[in-house]
Amino acid sequence: MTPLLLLMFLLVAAGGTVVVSTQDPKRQAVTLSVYGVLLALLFLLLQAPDVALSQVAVGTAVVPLMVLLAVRKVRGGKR
Amino acid sequence: MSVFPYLVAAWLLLVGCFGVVRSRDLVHTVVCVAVAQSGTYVLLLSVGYQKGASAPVQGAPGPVVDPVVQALTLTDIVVSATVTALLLALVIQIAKREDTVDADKLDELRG
Amino acid sequence: MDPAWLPPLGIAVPLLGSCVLLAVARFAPRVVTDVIAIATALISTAAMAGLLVATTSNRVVTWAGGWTPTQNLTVGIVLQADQIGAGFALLACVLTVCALIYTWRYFEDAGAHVPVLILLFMAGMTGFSLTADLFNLFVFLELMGATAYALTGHKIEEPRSVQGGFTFGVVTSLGAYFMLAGIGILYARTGRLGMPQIGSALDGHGMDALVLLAMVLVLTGLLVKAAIVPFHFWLADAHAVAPTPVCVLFSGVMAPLGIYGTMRVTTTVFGGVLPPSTLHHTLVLLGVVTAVLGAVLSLIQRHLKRMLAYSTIAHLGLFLVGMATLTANGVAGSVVYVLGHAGVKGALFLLVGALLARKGNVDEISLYRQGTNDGLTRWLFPLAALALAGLPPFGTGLGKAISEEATGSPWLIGTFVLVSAATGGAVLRASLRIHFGLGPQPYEADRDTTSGDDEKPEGRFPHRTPATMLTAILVLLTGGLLVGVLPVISRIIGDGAQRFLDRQGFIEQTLYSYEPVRLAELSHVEWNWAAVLLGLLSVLLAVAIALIGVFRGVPQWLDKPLHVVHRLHSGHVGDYVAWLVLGIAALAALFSLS
Amino acid sequence: MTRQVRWVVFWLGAAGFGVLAVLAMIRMPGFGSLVHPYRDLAVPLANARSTPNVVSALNFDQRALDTLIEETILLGSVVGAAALLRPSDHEREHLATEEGRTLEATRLLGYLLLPMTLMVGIDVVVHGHLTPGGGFQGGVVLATGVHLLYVAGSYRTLQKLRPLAWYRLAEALGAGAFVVLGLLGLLVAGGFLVNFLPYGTSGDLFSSGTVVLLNIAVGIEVASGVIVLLAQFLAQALTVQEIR
Repeated sequence: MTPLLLLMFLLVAAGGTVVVSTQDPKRQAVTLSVYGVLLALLFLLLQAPDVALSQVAVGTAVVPLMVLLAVRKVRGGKR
Repeated sequence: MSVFPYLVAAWLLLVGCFGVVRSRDLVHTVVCVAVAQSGTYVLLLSVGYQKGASAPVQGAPGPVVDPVVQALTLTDIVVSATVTALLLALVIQIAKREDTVDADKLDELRG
Repeated sequence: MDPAWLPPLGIAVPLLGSCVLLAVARFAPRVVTDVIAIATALISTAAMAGLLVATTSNRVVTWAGGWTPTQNLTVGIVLQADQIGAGFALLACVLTVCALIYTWRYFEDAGAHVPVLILLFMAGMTGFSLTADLFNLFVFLELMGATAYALTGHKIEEPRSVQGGFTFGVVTSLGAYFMLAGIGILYARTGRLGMPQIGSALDGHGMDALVLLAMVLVLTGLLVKAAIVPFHFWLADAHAVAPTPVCVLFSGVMAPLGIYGTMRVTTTVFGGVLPPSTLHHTLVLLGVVTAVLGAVLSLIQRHLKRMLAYSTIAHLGLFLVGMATLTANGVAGSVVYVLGHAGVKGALFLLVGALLARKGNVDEISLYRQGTNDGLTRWLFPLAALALAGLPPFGTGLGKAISEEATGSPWLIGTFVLVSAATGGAVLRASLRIHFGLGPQPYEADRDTTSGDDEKPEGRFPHRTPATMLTAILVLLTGGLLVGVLPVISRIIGDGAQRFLDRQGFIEQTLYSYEPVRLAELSHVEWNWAAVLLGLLSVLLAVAIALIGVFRGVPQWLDKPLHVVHRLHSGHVGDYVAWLVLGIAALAALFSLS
Repeated sequence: MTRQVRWVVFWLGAAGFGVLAVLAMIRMPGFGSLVHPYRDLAVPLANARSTPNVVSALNFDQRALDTLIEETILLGSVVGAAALLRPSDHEREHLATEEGRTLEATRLLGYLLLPMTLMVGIDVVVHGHLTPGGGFQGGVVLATGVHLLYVAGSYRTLQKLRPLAWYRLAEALGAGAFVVLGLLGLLVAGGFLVNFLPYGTSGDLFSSGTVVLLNIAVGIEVASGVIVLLAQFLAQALTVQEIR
């Protein structure tokens, strides 16, 4: 395993942990988005450009956007 | 060292479950479920990796990595996004009905 | 027509039907969308009935995309139908037709959301019954899951409904992801995805920690669907809140499909590396615990739909015990039981739905003496309750008796009798109070459990039960009766059970297109005196339990232990996921110890 | 259950799972191994059908049934989310005031990016059988592109340029087209989802048989599906309000 791959795996493991331990969902949307980028980079290194493209489109754009909109609605309801 | 990627995958699955168990906010719960699922992406793609092989596209010279797991992961990603959307939709409705998204304060269903 | 066309049609027809529905929903009046939905379900039913007939002579093997293997190697996905698989697919279609008839002009629903979701759900169930590819199985599982969460939470006005849907979604999704991880590990070991391919590849390797982990993970996903302890928590929360016709599908076929998947995978994929005695002991233990816990919880409910849901958990445990005998008789008995149970339990859910539509309440205590003026339903309710306990000649009674005989152990027979009596007794108790006003006015002491008071009525029919609802109830109850009465059904299932367990034939026919050897031993799936007597014993016990419940109530000394059981079922998604993780570890421990 | 009990249950399970996972994973084939039997079957078959992107060959030809069901899951989820997020009896849609002001530069950037994103999306869809990407990835890019309007202009502009009924129709038609192509395979070539069209020359736009058509069908379905899905969430966050 190349050092670069090793580093990427470590970053992904750490990234997932950070997303889980971010308590505030609004900030979690941001960490989730960053985590999505990390995953996409790992997939590129693993020679999976198709998957990386999907991950960028879904994991860093659509899903975090939905999370943000949900947080906005949920918080708005609590006021 | 060659088991490390698989352990990362197992870690992500477990840490996602940990997050769900600890969560005090249902939106947070949904994101943790998504993190758990990302463990399966890492597992699948690691299984299909081959040292020195290139991406399975465009008649690449030499060996290519396993395209099957990539096809499976693509499906997996779609499933993840759709499940996340449905769960978030449910959370929005829970927030409207109950004025809280803290699982500890929801006790409509018990016994 | 080549029977190999039928399995893909069972999947494609509902998909096409739901696309048409979605496209026309904007312009077409309500009647048109209802007709399209029912017609689609009927066409699928016909296709699956044809498939069942075709499987009586042989397995039907279809390679999607035309990728028939050459020298047992292929890249394609295989669909394989035997009598049991085709039977489950047919059951899913028939119940869908009943659910759609029941919902005739029932939901106020502009976009035809509900019929579309129900049709997609049906496609997921038929595909799940017919596929013999492990990843494809996961995909169908997710299709069933995604549509089911949405259907569960459909009554967005009700806090319980959306909560039940959410818990259901989180727990079954996580279960499915663990299953996918297991599939990934199997792929790493064998480089295959089809069940026959993985099965024959594993035979050479033997069992080790890696295969054990893969097996436990794959089974986790399936056992969560099957609501086996400790993966059962979500079921009551989801069933209690889903729209009534959807409950019919959940209880009647979706949860039993989890058992079917468990058996399909353990026998074909792991049949060569897993000693049958290990599998037998583990599954019997899981089944008995599930059955007993489900029966106890069913007895202590006052919310009628939750009562029925816990009774489903109890029956799922019994189905698993029957299957775990790994004999043709046991499997046949379980499948007959599943079919009879689908009819009877479906009818009971719809009867509760009719109560809800008229009184706006599903609480046993609040409804005391409220149903004394009901017409036909007043008599159908206790009849269905007795059928649930195993009244001959209902299919439940026949299936229970054959399973009991197959286990051959007095302890297990006792479990079957007591558990079925308890679930039937619980429902009968409710009916005696509601429809016949027996016993003293029940008092409100129990604060541990959810009451059925705050449910919103589904549809508005205060005066009488509409004919469509009554039709669906009668069709289901008659179906449950016919399963026990028509010898042709039990004969097909008996033959199918042998083929279901014939692993060698399954692999040879799918991969090498060998003609199967005609199996000699025929299972005896029919009524005999012992079966009738055991059925009557369960019914008597059920009546006794119901009468004790009505006149005496729960004894004081049970309060404390029941309180603990209640508190375990907390409705908290974190609790359920903690149990899920513990369940994985426990499953692995059970398999490696026995 | 109290939090304490919950944690005991979880940690017991996690410890068991962890031990088993470590014991099992050391028996996995090493990372980067050379043995991939399924790949060795799939790659030559993909090349024989003029599909250089083997992942697309797997998704739309060899294991097309998986993708059909995957797209059905998407369809079901969009319908499900629409059902769950419908305005209830006590709610109505109401857009109060325009939210803040967008900077002119942002607005310009959005309008410039929009056509580019749409071009990229279409490109990714139609070349799915040749280059990385395909119907799903391109569809999501297209859907995201349309939402640049929200960044650039306003929610009102987005609403005007986003006739949701049409997207719902397009979604149903895209999903239906996949099924119909599969059924045509059954009628023409005797098998569901058979790739029954001529494979053409590798590298051409119109090659690889039905793969390119299925990619386009999925592209239409995903793009409209994701637009409808995001529209539900946007509506909830911005316009749906309880009547007090």
